[in-house]
Amino acid sequence: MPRTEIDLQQTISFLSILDEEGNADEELVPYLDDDTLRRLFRVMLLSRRFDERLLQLQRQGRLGTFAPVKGQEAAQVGAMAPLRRTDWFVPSFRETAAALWRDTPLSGLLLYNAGFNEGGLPPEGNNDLPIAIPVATQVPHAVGLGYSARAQGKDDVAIVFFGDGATSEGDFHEAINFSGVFSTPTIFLCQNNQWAISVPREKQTHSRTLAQKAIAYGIPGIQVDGNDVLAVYVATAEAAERARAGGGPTFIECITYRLSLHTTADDPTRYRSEEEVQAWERKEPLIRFRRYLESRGLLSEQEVERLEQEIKEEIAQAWEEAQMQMENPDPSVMFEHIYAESPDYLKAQRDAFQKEIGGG
Amino acid sequence: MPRTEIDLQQTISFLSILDEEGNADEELVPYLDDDTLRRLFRVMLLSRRFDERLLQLQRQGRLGTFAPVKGQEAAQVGAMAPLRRTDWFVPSFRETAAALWRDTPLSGLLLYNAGFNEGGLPPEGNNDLPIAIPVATQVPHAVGLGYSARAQGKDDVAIVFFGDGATSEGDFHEAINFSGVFSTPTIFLCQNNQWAISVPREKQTHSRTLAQKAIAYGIPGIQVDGNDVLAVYVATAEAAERARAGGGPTFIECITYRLSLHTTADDPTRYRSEEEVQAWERKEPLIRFRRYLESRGLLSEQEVERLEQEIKEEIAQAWEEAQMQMENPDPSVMFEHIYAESPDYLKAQRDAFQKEIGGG
Amino acid sequence: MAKLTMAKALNLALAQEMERDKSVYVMGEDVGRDGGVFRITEGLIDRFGEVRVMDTPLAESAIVGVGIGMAVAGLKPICEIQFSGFSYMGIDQLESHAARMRWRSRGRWSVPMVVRAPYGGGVRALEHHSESKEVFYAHTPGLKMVIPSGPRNARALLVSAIRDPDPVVFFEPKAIYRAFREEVPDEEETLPLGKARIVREGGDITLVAYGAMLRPTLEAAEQLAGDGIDPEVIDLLTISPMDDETIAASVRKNGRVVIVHEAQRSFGAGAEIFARLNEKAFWYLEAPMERVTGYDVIVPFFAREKAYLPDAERIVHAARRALQ
Amino acid sequence: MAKLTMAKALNLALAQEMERDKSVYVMGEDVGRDGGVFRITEGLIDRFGEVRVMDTPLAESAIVGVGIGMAVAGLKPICEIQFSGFSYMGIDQLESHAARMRWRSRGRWSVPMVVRAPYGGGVRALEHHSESKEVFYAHTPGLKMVIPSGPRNARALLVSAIRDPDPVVFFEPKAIYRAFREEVPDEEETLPLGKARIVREGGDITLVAYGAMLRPTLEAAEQLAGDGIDPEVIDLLTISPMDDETIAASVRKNGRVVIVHEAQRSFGAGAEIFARLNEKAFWYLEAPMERVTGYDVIVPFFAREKAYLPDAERIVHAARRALQ
Ligand SMILES: Cc1ncc(C[n+]2csc(CCOP(=O)(O)OP(=O)(O)O)c2C)c(N)n1
Ligand SMILES: Cc1ncc(C[n+]2csc(CCOP(=O)(O)OP(=O)(O)O)c2C)c(N)n1
Ligand SMILES: [Mg+2]
Ligand SMILES: [Mg+2]
Repeated sequence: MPRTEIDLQQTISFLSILDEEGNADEELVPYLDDDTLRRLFRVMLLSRRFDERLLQLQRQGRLGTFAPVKGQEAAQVGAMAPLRRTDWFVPSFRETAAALWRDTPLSGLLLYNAGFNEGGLPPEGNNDLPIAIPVATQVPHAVGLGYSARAQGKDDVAIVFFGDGATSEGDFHEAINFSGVFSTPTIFLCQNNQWAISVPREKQTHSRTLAQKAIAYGIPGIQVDGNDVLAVYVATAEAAERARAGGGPTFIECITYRLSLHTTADDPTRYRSEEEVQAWERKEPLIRFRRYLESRGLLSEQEVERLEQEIKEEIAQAWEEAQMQMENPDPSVMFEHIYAESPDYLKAQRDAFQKEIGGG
Repeated sequence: MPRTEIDLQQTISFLSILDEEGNADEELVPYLDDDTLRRLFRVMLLSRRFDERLLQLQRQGRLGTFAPVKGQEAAQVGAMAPLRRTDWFVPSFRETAAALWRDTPLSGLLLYNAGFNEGGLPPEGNNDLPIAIPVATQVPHAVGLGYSARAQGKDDVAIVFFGDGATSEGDFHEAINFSGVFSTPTIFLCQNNQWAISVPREKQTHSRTLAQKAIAYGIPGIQVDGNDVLAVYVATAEAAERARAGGGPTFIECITYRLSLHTTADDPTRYRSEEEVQAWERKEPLIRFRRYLESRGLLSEQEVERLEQEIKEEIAQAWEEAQMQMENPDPSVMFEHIYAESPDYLKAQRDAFQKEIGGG
Repeated sequence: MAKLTMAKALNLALAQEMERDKSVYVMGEDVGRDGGVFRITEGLIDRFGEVRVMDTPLAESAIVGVGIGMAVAGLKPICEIQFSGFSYMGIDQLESHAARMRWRSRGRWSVPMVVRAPYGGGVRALEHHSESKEVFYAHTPGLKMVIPSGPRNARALLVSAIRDPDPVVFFEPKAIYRAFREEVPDEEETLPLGKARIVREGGDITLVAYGAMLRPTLEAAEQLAGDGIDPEVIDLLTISPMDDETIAASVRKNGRVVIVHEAQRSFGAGAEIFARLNEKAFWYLEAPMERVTGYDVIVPFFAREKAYLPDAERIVHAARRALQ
Repeated sequence: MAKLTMAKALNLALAQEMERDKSVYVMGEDVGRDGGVFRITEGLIDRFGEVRVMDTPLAESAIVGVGIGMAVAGLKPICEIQFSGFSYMGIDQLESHAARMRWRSRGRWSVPMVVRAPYGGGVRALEHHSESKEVFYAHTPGLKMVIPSGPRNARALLVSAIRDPDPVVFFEPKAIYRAFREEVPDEEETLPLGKARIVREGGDITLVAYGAMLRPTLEAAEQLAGDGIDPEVIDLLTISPMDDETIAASVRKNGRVVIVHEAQRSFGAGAEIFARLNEKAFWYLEAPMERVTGYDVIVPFFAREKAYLPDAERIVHAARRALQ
């Protein structure tokens, strides 16, 4: 039937720079100084090793449930690297690598995972929000943070992390639509790791890509190889630049893969095949970036070994510190920070509690 | 920067058949028998006159707040006409014209607007849901209704009506995404009447069209001239046919205009210009369809006069009936239908209430 | 000093606070050009511009959620939910984030936000437009829940809510937006959150009410007084944190009490007041406590809404039962 | 007859009802292939297929809202919300539609749906995974709110909830999913909704609890019994509609009562039980009613969660206060 096709005036593209062997498309490689390139690798490696240690400690019963980040290091570190400390970082529950780029103390993360909310305190000077557990609910915050920055005359941006599953939630939609209307400096960084617990990406939404959801909001959208730290860096840097200049939000879909468990309470063998995981192991972000750095002469086997050692000690020391802080888990801490000033009935409850544990 | 453009494998088109003068694009005119064509016009006219009468009665203080439908008759009647009585009709609060196509008794609608929930009872035999007031919250119901039909081996479809404003709500998003994943036989009929109370379409979302939101869900989307009853008919018939055949949902954006008030509590002069309204008066759906029917010899001035008279009497009689039903608003009705069986404490409350109004 | 309706008094509070503090923002559906469907934000967009008075998309969860982000970054957003019956879409943001951000970040971030919503019945409105679910917010630690009862305290409490460092849910009894006027001082005025107010002193029985229910309660008090009974009337003003001490002191004195609210009875605020009194005034109770509330039904459409809402007659009956 | 955990007993209820009634459907996040994060729906997808066991997108409001549509069309959906702390996104659909469809259509359409959610603390989980907001649902007319306390009653109540013609919110105390086993008959068994159960008869004091709190309450009862005090223990089972008569009869007999719940204290279910007792047993009360509850704080992370949750010791203390 003859109808007029509407010109959407918008396309969605795919970006990748480093291939699985670590070969770069030189045309697309961003300029980054050597220290930054090395730090990108160091944080990715730290994240990988820290993740492994968390898993060990959890299996030993020393920590509670947590969400491993293995496989998603490039998507997180690449996205944080172009940003400033005053840019707002809005994580969900799997952003350990991103948090490490921001110098979040390992001991705090350990403490958090040991069930102490003191561990959630973001580092002084960073505009970091604490971990948000309910899926997609943190997305609107990044819109408000971005809006504030602009209203206050700052050129800071906000970046918010969420998964493929999160795109099904109402909060994702309401927030990104809001951002489009007010043109807030917000970067919507979706880590499409192919799974939302046991639900595969294809059952999460019927759209071919997640990136194309940007069209629903009339904002720029791009799909990148999320295991390619350089591609993620470029896409985020571009989005940040646009946002700082008043050009509004960007939706970035990072194609990546959750190589480990959903959380330590999960058994992925129930719903996905070993072959699938192995196929993705080959696309894994650390090896290819290491190869790239080696090819540029920025990394050697010895240096990696030294790094590994350094990281091992760093983690060990953090665990020492965390354990010390865990020694006296004064339970009356639970009455703190409910309000700026505790109301009378709450003080009374606290007093009663203390009498009770005193055996009163 | 050279990147790969992603092929979305999907386009959004615009459909219109009747122009503002009532001239039809003969290639696109659907086959409809004369009775159906006449009924389309009659229901549109009935809706217009009923709307006017409701407004009068409201202004006289006989009815409560309601949402006039003036200007949107074609979008509603055109969308309902291709559907069966067993197809599910899921309205919001402005679907008077659609309800009239389904032979909803005028007296019931009057009763509803007089503050009696008895008025909301849908006609026996129709698969009609009652009016839903909270914006977009009815959208998921149509997904469930469609899902059920398929699961039960029926080829019924569900149509859900909502406005441009509703597309900003989380429920719209979650529901349509869900529908895409399960390929439910659901028609998402958006009446883009340009305003959500005082908020213009451009401030509701930054996308160029609403129809393109379909791309976010990987489902067919189309934009139609919503003041053109034939175009709406064609788009809906096509969507229904696809849905019945197992082809899943369709998103239809009807471009129309709310010629009257948002509700009787609203004062649109605060936010929109008289010129804008006048420009849309010229695109109004009744006149152009009348011209078209006249040009096809299916309607004459005398026939319209006869129709007007008939409608007047119908409305007058309905008001008589409604008033009779309003005479004894037994307030203890409020205790009915809270549960299939009233629990003891509720029976006790009802007894206490009756004693109390008995002066106990 | 001017005689203002509650609607105008609230508008005054907003305008003065926006004037005084550049970090105060107003956001919600139709709060800009339209001035709000109840005109509470009237004129603000002309005075303070579109950046500070935001006509948002139709999305309650985002209104609250975006507001949270703004608050964390140092602004003081005042979010309007058009009717409290549409606030459930925003409740997750309130429960999961607004109420917890201070605690979760151990004081590093806070959410000095106000969520305003017209609530309650009595204006011949549509379904969902008469809701009264203050308990949802009162039951959530980290939130404050405030309900004024007249122009002057509405203005003062709203100012306090805006300046409060924590998130406040502020329900405005829509039935009295324009029902009467009161003298409202031009100069700024605040009222402490978490404090009830004794509106009428009396030594025979205590009547506790809030919001639009204060008026029928005062009416009932007059009727009782006419019969030689001397009721004390307490206006709760803040539902949470609740000023149970003021109520308990009164009940310790009077031994008899009637609680009035228009929310459904079961699991309503009345139950918590009973519970606090049980804890703080049990030995002084001379008769069962009484509650006069909405019934445990869906608020009926307006033709029958009056029968649902507590009125002076029901309150008088309950007081007489308590006095037996 | 087999000895089953509550998790298995619930699984049995689902499987048997799906077998018996083709209109019973199960839907939610990870309920299919994964069998649910607590394995309550394990094996169902293999037996009943993908049409009847739906792995849904991650969208709680849609899970409830789509379920409503399915129910209106004659199916009996059982929606799983993965944790009750994520149920707030679905609360609007429950309040605005599930609870009202029957009333709004005057009986023409109904919503025979169950919304299941693991609730409560005690499993060393993350933030939001220990919530206990049963009051939100209990305060909403048109909904029923059920909380079992062990394998056998969980199974029987779930069957009744599935067959109930009205929407039922069914909270499963996750702390006891696998904490102990009970004999559960193979043949079908139901328990009436809206009926409390006397678990232990006694003539000195009444202890009322529900969900995971029944166990520490029974423990406390044992301790008290060891000291020569004879407590009656009531398991509420249905929070709303509440069986106040069973509780009131017990309290009329004993004159002293302790209510136990893990939800935050203020505006919790305990307050409503107090209120009903005030109305139905006031003259029999010999001491203030006691409540042992969660504190009015955000449920702490797991290192401190035990201190938040009521335990036998706190219950015993409260009982002793009530007995003074
Ligand atoms: C609102 C809400 N519903 C359910 C959950 C339980 N849950 C935690 S993570 C998760 C899947 C998230 O998938 P995705 O967004 O893809 O992120 P990923 O876990 O893959 O990083 C679910 C269902 C939750 N945390 N919040
Ligand atoms: C959830 C919710 N929020 C707010 C309202 C108040 N309200 C009623 S209609 C309306 C605007 C709806 O706009 P649109 O979806 O375009 O439909 P239209 O009124 O134009 O038909 C608003 C804000 C509501 N009914 N429900
Ligand atoms: Mg994922
Ligand atoms: Mg509109």
